[in-house]
Amino acid sequence: MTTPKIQPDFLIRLGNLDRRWLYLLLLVSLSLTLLYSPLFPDTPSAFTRPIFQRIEELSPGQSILVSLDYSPASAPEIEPMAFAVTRHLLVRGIRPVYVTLWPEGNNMLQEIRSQVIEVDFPALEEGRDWAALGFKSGGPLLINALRQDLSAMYTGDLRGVPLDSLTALGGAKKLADFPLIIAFSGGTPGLKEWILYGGDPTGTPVAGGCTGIGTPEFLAYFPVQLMGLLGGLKGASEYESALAARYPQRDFPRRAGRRMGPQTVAHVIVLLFLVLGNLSYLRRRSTTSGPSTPASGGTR
Amino acid sequence: MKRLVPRVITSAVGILLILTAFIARPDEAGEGPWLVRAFAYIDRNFSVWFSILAVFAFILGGASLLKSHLSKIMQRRPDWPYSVVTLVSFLAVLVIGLFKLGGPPGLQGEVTDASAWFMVVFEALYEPLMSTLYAMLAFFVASAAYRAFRLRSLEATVLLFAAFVVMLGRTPLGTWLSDFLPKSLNFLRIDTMSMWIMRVPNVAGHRAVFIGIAVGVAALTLRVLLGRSSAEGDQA
Amino acid sequence: MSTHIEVWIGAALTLMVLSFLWRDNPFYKFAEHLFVGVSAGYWMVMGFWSTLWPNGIVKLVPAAARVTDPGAELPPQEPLVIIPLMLGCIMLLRLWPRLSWLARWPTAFAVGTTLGYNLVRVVRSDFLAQIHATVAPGVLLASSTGGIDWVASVNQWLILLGTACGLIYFTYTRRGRGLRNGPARAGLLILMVAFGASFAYAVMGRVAVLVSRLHFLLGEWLGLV
Amino acid sequence: MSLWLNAESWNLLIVILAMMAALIWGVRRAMAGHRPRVRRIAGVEAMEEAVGRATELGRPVLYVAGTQDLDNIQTVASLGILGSVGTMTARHGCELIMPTDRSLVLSAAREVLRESYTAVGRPDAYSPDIATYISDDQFGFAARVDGIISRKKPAACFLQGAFYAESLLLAEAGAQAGAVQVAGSATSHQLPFLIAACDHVLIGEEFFAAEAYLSEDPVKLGSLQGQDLIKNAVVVTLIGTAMLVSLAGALDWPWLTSFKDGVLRLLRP
Repeated sequence: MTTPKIQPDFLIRLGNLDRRWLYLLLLVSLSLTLLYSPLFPDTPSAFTRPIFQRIEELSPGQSILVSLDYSPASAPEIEPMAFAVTRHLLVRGIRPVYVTLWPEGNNMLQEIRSQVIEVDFPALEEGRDWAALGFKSGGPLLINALRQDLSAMYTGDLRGVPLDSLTALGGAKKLADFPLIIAFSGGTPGLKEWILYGGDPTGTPVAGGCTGIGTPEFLAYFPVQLMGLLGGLKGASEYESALAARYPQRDFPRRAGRRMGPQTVAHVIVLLFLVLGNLSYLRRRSTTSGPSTPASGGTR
Repeated sequence: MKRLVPRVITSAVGILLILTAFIARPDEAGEGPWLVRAFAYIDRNFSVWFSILAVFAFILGGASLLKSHLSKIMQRRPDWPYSVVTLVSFLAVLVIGLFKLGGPPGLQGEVTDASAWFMVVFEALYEPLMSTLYAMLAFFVASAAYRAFRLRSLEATVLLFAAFVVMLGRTPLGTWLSDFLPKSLNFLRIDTMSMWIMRVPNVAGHRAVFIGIAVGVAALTLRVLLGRSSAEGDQA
Repeated sequence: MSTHIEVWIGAALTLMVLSFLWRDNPFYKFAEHLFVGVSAGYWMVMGFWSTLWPNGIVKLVPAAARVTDPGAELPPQEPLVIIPLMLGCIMLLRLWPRLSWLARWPTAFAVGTTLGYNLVRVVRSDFLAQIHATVAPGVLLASSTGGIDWVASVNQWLILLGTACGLIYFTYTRRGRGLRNGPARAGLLILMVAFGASFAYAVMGRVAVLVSRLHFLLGEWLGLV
Repeated sequence: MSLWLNAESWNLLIVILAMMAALIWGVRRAMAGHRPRVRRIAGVEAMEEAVGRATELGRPVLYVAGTQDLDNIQTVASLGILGSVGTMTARHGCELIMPTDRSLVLSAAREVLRESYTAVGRPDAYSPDIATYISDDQFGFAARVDGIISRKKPAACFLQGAFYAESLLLAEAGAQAGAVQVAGSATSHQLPFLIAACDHVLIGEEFFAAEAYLSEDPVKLGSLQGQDLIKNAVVVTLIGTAMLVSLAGALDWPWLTSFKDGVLRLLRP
């Protein structure tokens, strides 16, 4: 190699760069992209399409169970898809019945109520067109109880209206009475628990949305145990685009689509870090004698 | 006595619950032989009972929190003023929530009612703190990419390569970089490769992990039910 | 710029937490301790009102339902719910060292419940279902035109062998080294590919959260977006 | 019969019984004196070394049993590993810090630790303050533990159990504090981060085997042998059944098809 003398030092010095410079670079470039927020076009992938089609096939008036298992921390990824799917259900006249395995889920439900239902569907009535059963603790064990009997855990909805008076339930008494379960899941308990404890034992189809990090793992359940999956912000963006293509006259907001710009920038930056970090590492290894293999925790 | 009772409780509860999967379910009206009804009751209610127990655990947790921070304040240990912050915020949230302050009159309505102070606490304090901690992960992922994901070994290289291709495949950059390829070399396109990694080796890897874990769970269950694991806090 | 006090508090807390990226400092310590207090209180309140009250106390003393809703219909009493309530009280004995040995009982109940529920579900969903999903398509897949779809078949073979190698990697007891090392090594590499894919997807998720936080700072607080 | 038994889950019953039989076979074999030779699990051996190093440096060891409650099987497994780690720290006289985020785990951990410290004859060194409760909240917990790590500078961090998004928060803090880190988890989506930021990682089932490996109890080691038998059987089943399905599809012989259907029914989830 005929690299100039300064090159190895520079690469090695790059490897010792204080991590705070990396933080700063990421922060500045994301902020700049956010200020412009371009809209990226998107098309539904093979994992997203089945959910959209399944909801298109349901007949108006059917009730489906929607579980909101996320919190403000994972809301940036999950909420756009929960919003998009809720809009899809309501525009088709299907009645969502909301439950949640997370205490914060009640707050998330409030967001759906105030940002989606009250804005886009002001004519719909709680209890008749949709229902909010809300949070109960127990996680997987709650699902187990619902499998037998909804009334074992829920005496009424969040407002205290007894289950029997909720027409949105469409007479459903247990999990198997719903034609579809959709779980939006920011972690555990969540989609996995709905598959294991809800879908598998009852045979009810389960669809779901999960964070980016959960996607690869959930694909192992696709397509038999899990009929469709919205993976992270990208999945939400895909669903938004499918919804916009099918119902162009409604012109629903494209929250996930707008956030894909900063996403792309961040991916490029992380890829750059991977390459630079390894170039520096290889350079250092070739200059020091012998195969030095520092433990991963050892390099700062 | 001290050892035997908990061990018997664990084994009995565990075995009963395993059996519920194999006992018939009562019919629509909830009728059936007594054993069937008994097991249906267990299946339905032990989960509810566990969730009740979990709430007592919250109470115990709160008590432990009070105890440790109080003693820190009493003994004037380093950073004790911060313990005052924890104590005050904990007690304030508890009072606001348990007495449903600010919401509908008395104890009526939901604690998460839009007008309740509890919701104000949630939105002004809890949510920003929680989301920001989560957001810090983006920085840590970036720095891990820079300093930890190294081509140290064949395994690390494979991990890195898969991560690289899949990540590139999620951006327009991946499409753009492989646009020059002729149709016959379609399988070399970054987005095609990324999809293939997700659908084949990724699925195989996760399946092996899942099956392996299931075997581990079976073994652990047997060890604990037989009282041969220290996990129940009760080593012989 | 925002005129809401909550937004200002939120922004201040956001910056305090982010300051940890620079280094540990009093602002971070304050935010950390505040968070611990608020979150512990939050979970306790939610646990009380969403579970202990309706599923414990109201089931034991139905009249209690009227406290939160004066017009409520009284649910039937369930006397057996006294068992978990008692176990719960026993758990609190942990606070008195002399009686704390009794607190093993509720812990034992919890462990037993976990194992009992988990074993069957995990064997069903993670063991049988995964094996079934791997073998059910077979290894020679037909294409829509009638012949053998070689690409799909090879992929199916690879999934099958990959899963098998992964499992061989997870064996611990030794017998005849030579035969085992190849597949086990291949299994480890397959696992690494899977983890690499996880990492790539995780980047997306983490960034989404950070972007939303920045959106809060730049938009809701400073009004720039 | 069908009045009492759930006819739908007969195959599940057979599979579970077969698994139990294999495990019991391994255990009995080990009790009869055939101790299996177990391959080295690097992560497990690193734990003992890390505790030794912490003792020399006079710095504490930090143990986190995941961030899930006792209803997660990984937490139960982690408490088993905690038992062995407790024995090590007790023997070396090294300080142990164990923050928990669930009070059920706190209670169970205290029991486990007291047993371990008593078992090696150091009940005096045990204090309930080893294990403390932080907050049930995932990030509240992580914020506090990161604070603890950056102030107490533990020489070893053991992150063993079910982790979620907080895994990297904890592991990066440990890496920045210069601790030797051994992680173990069956939560596969967090494993890449643990692999990146920690020195050793017990992957998936290795994590469940660690307790048996650490304990050197013949019964537990025997169950490892049983586990291996099950996995070998799975490998054979995978390949055999996939071939059978393909053959049955290609040849279309009635008896072969019904045999194939029978096998698949046994494997139906």
